Amino acid sequence: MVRLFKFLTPPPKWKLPVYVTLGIFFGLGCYVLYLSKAASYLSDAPETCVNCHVMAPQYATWNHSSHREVATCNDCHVPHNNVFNKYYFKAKDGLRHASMFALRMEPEVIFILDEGKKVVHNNCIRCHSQQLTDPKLAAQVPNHAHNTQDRVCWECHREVPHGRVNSLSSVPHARVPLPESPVPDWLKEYMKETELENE
Amino acid sequence: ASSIMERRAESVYAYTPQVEHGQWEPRNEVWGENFPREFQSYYKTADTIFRSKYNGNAMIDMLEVDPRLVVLWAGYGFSKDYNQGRGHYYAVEDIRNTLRTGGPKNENDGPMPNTCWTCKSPDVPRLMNEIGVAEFYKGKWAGKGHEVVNPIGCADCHDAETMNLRISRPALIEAFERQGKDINKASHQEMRSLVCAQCHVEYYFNKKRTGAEGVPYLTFPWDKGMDVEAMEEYYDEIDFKDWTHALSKAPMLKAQHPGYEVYLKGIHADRGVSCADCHMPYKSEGGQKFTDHHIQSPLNNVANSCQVCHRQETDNLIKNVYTRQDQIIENRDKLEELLVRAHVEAKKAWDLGATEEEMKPVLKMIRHAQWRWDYAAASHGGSFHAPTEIGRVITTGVERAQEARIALVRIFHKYGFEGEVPYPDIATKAKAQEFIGLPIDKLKKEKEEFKKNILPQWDKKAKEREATYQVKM
Amino acid sequence: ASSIMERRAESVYAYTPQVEHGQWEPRNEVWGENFPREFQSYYKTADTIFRSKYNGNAMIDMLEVDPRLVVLWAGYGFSKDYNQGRGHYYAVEDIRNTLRTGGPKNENDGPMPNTCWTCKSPDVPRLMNEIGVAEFYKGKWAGKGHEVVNPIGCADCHDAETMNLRISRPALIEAFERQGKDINKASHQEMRSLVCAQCHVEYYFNKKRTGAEGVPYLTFPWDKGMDVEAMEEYYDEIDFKDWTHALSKAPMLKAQHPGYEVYLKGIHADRGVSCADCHMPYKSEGGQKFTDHHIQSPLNNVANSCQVCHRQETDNLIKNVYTRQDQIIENRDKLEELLVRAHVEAKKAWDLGATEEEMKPVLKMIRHAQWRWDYAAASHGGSFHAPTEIGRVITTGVERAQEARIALVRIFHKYGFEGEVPYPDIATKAKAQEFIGLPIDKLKKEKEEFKKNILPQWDKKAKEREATYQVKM
Ligand code: HEC
Ligand code: HEC
Ligand code: HEC
Ligand code: HEC
Ligand code: HEC
Ligand code: HEC
Ligand code: HEC
Ligand code: HEC
Ligand code: HEC
Ligand code: HEC
Ligand code: HEC
Ligand code: HEC
Ligand code: HEC
Ligand code: HEC
Ligand SMILES: [Ca+2]
Ligand SMILES: [Ca+2]
Repeated sequence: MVRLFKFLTPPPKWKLPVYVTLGIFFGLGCYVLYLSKAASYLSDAPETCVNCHVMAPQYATWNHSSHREVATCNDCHVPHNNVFNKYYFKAKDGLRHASMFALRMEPEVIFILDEGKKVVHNNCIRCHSQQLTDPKLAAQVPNHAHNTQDRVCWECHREVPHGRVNSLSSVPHARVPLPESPVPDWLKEYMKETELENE
Repeated sequence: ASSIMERRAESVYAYTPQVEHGQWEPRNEVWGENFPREFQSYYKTADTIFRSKYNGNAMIDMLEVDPRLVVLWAGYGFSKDYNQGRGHYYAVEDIRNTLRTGGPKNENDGPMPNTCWTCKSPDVPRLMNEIGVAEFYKGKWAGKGHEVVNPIGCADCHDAETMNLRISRPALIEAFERQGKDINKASHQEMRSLVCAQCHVEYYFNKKRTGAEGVPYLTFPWDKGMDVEAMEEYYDEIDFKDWTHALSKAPMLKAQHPGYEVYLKGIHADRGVSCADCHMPYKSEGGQKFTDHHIQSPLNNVANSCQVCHRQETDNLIKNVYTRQDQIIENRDKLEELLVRAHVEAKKAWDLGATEEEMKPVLKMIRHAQWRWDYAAASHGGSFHAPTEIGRVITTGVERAQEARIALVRIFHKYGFEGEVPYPDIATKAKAQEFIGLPIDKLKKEKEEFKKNILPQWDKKAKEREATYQVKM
Repeated sequence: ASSIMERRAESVYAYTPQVEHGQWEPRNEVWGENFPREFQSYYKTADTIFRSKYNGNAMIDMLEVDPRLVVLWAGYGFSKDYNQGRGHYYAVEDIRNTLRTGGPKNENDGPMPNTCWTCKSPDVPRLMNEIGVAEFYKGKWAGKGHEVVNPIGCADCHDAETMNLRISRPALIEAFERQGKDINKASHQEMRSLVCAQCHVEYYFNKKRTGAEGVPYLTFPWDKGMDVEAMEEYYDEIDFKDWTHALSKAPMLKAQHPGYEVYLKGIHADRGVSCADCHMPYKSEGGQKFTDHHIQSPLNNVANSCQVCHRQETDNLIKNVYTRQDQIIENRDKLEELLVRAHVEAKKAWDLGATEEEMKPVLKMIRHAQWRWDYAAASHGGSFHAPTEIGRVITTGVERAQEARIALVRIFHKYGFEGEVPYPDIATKAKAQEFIGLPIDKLKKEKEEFKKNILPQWDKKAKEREATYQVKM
């Protein structure tokens, strides 16, 4: 244990630069977390998801769906089988989204991943099991649950809850609580001026 | 509040099975004791009120609607009687009543083989299990009339122990095997179509099956593929014909309801939508979803059938279906007219003295043209299930029918005939049947006698047999 | 961190115009100053790399791919040269290069009227505004070559002040009016197709327009409706023909790209999907949504185009398109063959001495059959835009072509001709053009001279004119 600690401790003459660098990274890290409103990811409020404008279409469609009053994004998109799984999945997913977003790798049309599908599907079942599993039938028909649940629900319920048009541009004018611009006004002015000069 | 309590009580009500019955129980009422929702909805297939533009639950006399069919099928049973299919509830009643099965006077009499029963009843798997498959297919249709009395039902599609979907008859399994496919590997979703594909498919009676020579063995002609060309090639290669046309003498093929084959070519199949999704959608009752067993035209139930997937208005969706049907039927009707002409013109050529050799290529074209027409026409719902494919098939039929007629004009030329062969007066079913020389009154009389004398015997025997079953009703 | 900052800033970045230009500004580069994203994507229509199974951005010599076309169009310009359309960027270049426009030596020379320019350039609305519509249509194609130099672009579809979509030419507006419809009432979503419907439609040159007699006035034949039968009836009623067929002497109709008409018959139009939804999908670049102006085959951009609405894999969607195209093209090819036969057989009949009166009904059938074929063939993308309708139309064409051939055999009979007219050897474009007696080398030489002598003059004049415009480049 001590050896490990020692191994990680930088040699004396590197100490200062290393600590400074680490400090910078730590600071930057905090800044990133602050900027991207990371704290909000611990909550279940749908507004958090629209921290990125790329999530706006999903927000807007959800916001107009019958599920708005009954299910938040996380009710569907995060596993609810146990608490650990919930936050593990959130973190993993969140990191992927954030890095894709920052790297400008988001496609025009976002597709839910297979893993995510399973999560959502199980959440549909979680809420709707009353309607899906007739205990009487279940007792008599061993595969009853499987037979009613082996296709993702939205193969039939295609409009639940995001509708069928899927594109970053599908709801251009929807009222979505997007974050305010982090760029101060003077900076915007400055950017415009320099751009004109560059003409 | 009290209604909510009631509803919840319904769904948590503890289950006690009402009856325990065997795997081959043919009586739907018995299964229905355990599954009242499914049974009651199944029973609605007895309803005959709804009519859509071309289909629906009603009994529609197709020969009356379209007397050209009489001429197309001259010399074959279908020219006597043909109705647009109706609910499963009527399967046994309708095969008993149709003039096609004639008026047999005893168990060895009548025009049809026993194989005809195969797709009409859950008594069939029972009987096959008791006496063997080839033995079942053997003999005349009248031979097993007293055995097959329950209309299509639970045992046709379900395993009694698990209620899983199952294939209850050999023909489909055998066809899969010959194609090198294992039907046991079918997914649950595929099974939701394959149970229908036991019956809603093109078939023929193979009398040359090794081990069962002479027995009209129910066979699906899919060895080369399931599209119209592949099946045509299959039949050509084994030199099969269903009958010889009474006018043209062409060696004809009859296409019977290739519903599953056509469906496979459509966009819905491409997207994994199954027959049951449209014809047996879920229904909610008492807070529970169950499968609506009222199998019928989805146009009588657009809400549960189409609208879970499509958000359009009911009228719009129905219009979509009708548009496709209209687009097809216009040309299908034209093709029928051309085929009528081809048959009467071919007859004229024979009358003029044309030789076998001259006629052979012409008759082959007529055979192919009509096969393509029938593939499109017999597949009820096909104009919607796969409109682009049916459109394609009709075009190839028109091309061939006309090619035959061109060749016929050449033959006329050779034998010095100048004029045009007049189109027969077949404005009604009666006129058309008279034109092909069908003794319709005689057929009807025979049928009446059969119904008076034979049917009561069958029912009596069946009642006695069922009374010996362990589970009583 | 800075990248997150930037990206968030992007979404609120504001627009400031770079140049102010007039309503009739024909140069896309000028508009492009203000809208770099739209302009840059528009410019990608210069790309010619992508080829799909039947279409794509590449230049495809259709007469080479399918030499039967040469015979079908014998006696008409299209038999000289016909390419599958490519990007808007090439509109002017291609009309200059095609052998159809010939090699005019001066402004009053050449086979084509000035009306041909109408759908090729934003110089057209400019010029119409300057000199008037009928005046624009007047005269030979070579007459206004120096005026029309900018390829299809912004001013064809946009209002310069508001950037709203607008109809920039009269023909569509007039056609709407004659149908009693007001195009100004079109919804925004309809406009996203109607801008295309200015050009991607069937048309003819009406020389009998009151007030503009003798001028080949661009007209859409929609007064009786927009389907294949309604337009046919329209043409029949006014006794219009595009040309007389060189072999059969049939009074022919040429169908030109009835893209919009066919699209209207499809399920996508039924569901309110517009041309722009598939051919100009939205695209996001750094938080800015804009319309991708790289108009092309959507198969080169399935992700943004189809997958907005369909969740299937790219390969699956492309397969859906190809399946529909294959289902149509098989029979379209067959119909072409039948039409080639009909033309050469009709020629034979004339050669045998058949009379006008005998031939008239036959020629009408050929006219109708080929019209229906062309309606299906000229509508690029039509096999996907409305597969069920195109399938229907092809069938009616096959039926009529064959009917004509039956009548021809009767005529042969009358004039004592026994044999079959051999199918011509038209295995290549060169052979087919030789067969119809086209002096292709001469045409090519004329074109070369035109390109060497006339084109540079046009470009020079245009440059001088544009140099006088207020906004400089
Ligand atoms: C930092 C910006 C950002 C935030 C905040 C964000 N997303 Fe995303 N999300 C993205 C990007 C970028 C993609 C596309 C990634 C891809 O194509 O795989 C994406 C894809 C997805 C997907 C489809 C891919 C998958 O993982 O299945 C789902 C579902 C999703 N997001 C849900 C959410 C939910 C729920 C929230 C709120 C808890 C959220 N997102 C918050 C940027 C974000
Ligand atoms: C009622 C359940 C439910 C709720 C609530 C919900 N979603 Fe979804 N979400 C789904 C389903 C189902 C899909 C898969 C859609 C598909 O594949 O067609 C999906 C897909 C997505 C995708 C991937 C894009 C796609 O179409 O595949 C994103 C991103 C997403 N959701 C974000 C959100 C956000 C953000 C919220 C909250 C504002 C939210 N979802 C609320 C069920 C839900
Ligand atoms: C958090 C619980 C929850 C989750 C998760 C959830 N639902 Fe629901 N859903 C409800 C409730 C509660 C209602 C009743 C809403 C109402 O009456 O307006 C409902 C209504 C519905 C309805 C009927 C109304 C409509 O919009 O058509 C459908 C269908 C449905 N849900 C399907 C789904 C599907 C599919 C999923 C998964 C993609 C899903 N639900 C996920 C709670 C949930
Ligand atoms: C094969 C198609 C299909 C699939 C798959 C499917 N459903 Fe349904 N569902 C239906 C149909 C059809 C109805 C309409 C029943 C009615 O209204 O009588 C329905 C009704 C419902 C309702 C009741 C809606 C209401 O308005 O009362 C809910 C909730 C629901 N489904 C949830 C789900 C969930 C959760 C899943 C996934 C496990 C699922 N469904 C899978 C076809 C399907
Ligand atoms: C492979 C299964 C199968 C076989 C074998 C079969 N049928 Fe059918 N039968 C069907 C199906 C499926 C329908 C419904 C067709 C439809 O309307 O789409 C049907 C419908 C019928 C109908 C009602 C409609 C009508 O035509 O009046 C009668 C009667 C009938 N069959 C008689 C017969 C006779 C007689 C035979 C033997 C020659 C026979 N069936 C063999 C599957 C079969
Ligand atoms: C055992 C054979 C058999 C099976 C299995 C079968 N059918 Fe049928 N079906 C028939 C016959 C026979 C008829 C015609 C009955 C008549 O007209 O007397 C018919 C008629 C129909 C009709 C017409 C009903 C009407 O009201 O006009 C529909 C729709 C139909 N079947 C769909 C299906 C579907 C969907 C399945 C599978 C879920 C299926 N069938 C399974 C034999 C079968
Ligand atoms: C023509 C075929 C067919 C016939 C006949 C048939 N079923 Fe079904 N049945 C199905 C299909 C398909 C399903 C859906 C199975 C699935 O998706 O797992 C089903 C489902 C069921 C289920 C499961 C619960 C539910 O509602 O989804 C029960 C129980 C059932 N059927 C009982 C019956 C009974 C009782 C009868 C006779 C009265 C019968 N079935 C006749 C095809 C049939
Ligand atoms: C389980 C889902 C589902 C059901 C049920 C369903 N459809 Fe579809 N339908 C689809 C899908 C998926 C497509 C393919 C297009 C797409 O991807 O949206 C489609 C395509 C279509 C099309 C376009 C194809 C064509 O022929 O032009 C029509 C029309 C249509 N459906 C009508 C109906 C009607 C009418 C019904 C009811 C009888 C119905 N659908 C039932 C899912 C379904
Ligand atoms: C996407 C929905 C859909 C699917 C999947 C589908 N059908 Fe149909 N089916 C229809 C519609 C719509 C009609 C036309 C009904 C009408 O004209 O009234 C129809 C008609 C029929 C008919 C004639 C009904 C009548 O009223 O007589 C039969 C039989 C039939 N289908 C059987 C099948 C079989 C078997 C399968 C699977 C192999 C299947 N269908 C798959 C929608 C569907
Ligand atoms: C109503 C509008 C319109 C008129 C008038 C018009 N065109 Fe076109 N032209 C088009 C469209 C649209 C296309 C693209 C067709 C496609 O590929 O789908 C096209 C394509 C072309 C092409 C490129 C493809 C090829 O055929 O090689 C040429 C060259 C051309 N036209 C020449 C002409 C000539 C010459 C005339 C006059 C006889 C003319 N155009 C009149 C709309 C028009
Ligand atoms: C001013 C006339 C005009 C207008 C307006 C117009 N087009 Fe075109 N389009 C043409 C012509 C001409 C061509 C052929 C150019 C060539 O081949 O030289 C063409 C070619 C095309 C092509 C073939 C491109 C390729 O790569 O093969 C597509 C796709 C197309 N147009 C779609 C559209 C759509 C969608 C719209 C409306 C948003 C539209 N067009 C508006 C005249 C027009
Ligand atoms: C063939 C028709 C056509 C041509 C040519 C065309 N556009 Fe567009 N343009 C459209 C359509 C369609 C839209 C979508 C309009 C809408 O939905 O409101 C559009 C939208 C736009 C917009 C609005 C912002 C956006 O991206 O949606 C701008 C700006 C624009 N075009 C600029 C141009 C410029 C600059 C040119 C010339 C380089 C041009 N357009 C050429 C058809 C065209
Ligand atoms: C703006 C939405 C939208 C776009 C973009 C779109 N579609 Fe569709 N598509 C639909 C709708 C709506 C239907 C009708 C069926 C339904 O209701 O799902 C449909 C039906 C279809 C069908 C079934 C019809 C048939 O001919 O069998 C196919 C295949 C299809 N689309 C493929 C495509 C392809 C390939 C593209 C891209 C080139 C595309 N779609 C673009 C919305 C769209
Ligand atoms: C639902 C999507 C969709 C809509 C809506 C649509 N198209 Fe297309 N279009 C396609 C597809 C897919 C193709 C086939 C491309 C191929 O074969 O490469 C195509 C092909 C074309 C082509 C030939 C392209 C080439 O590569 O040469 C033209 C021109 C065209 N469309 C014009 C139009 C016009 C004009 C409209 C509206 C009146 C329209 N399209 C509406 C999807 C669409
Ligand atoms: Ca029926
Ligand atoms: Ca092209």
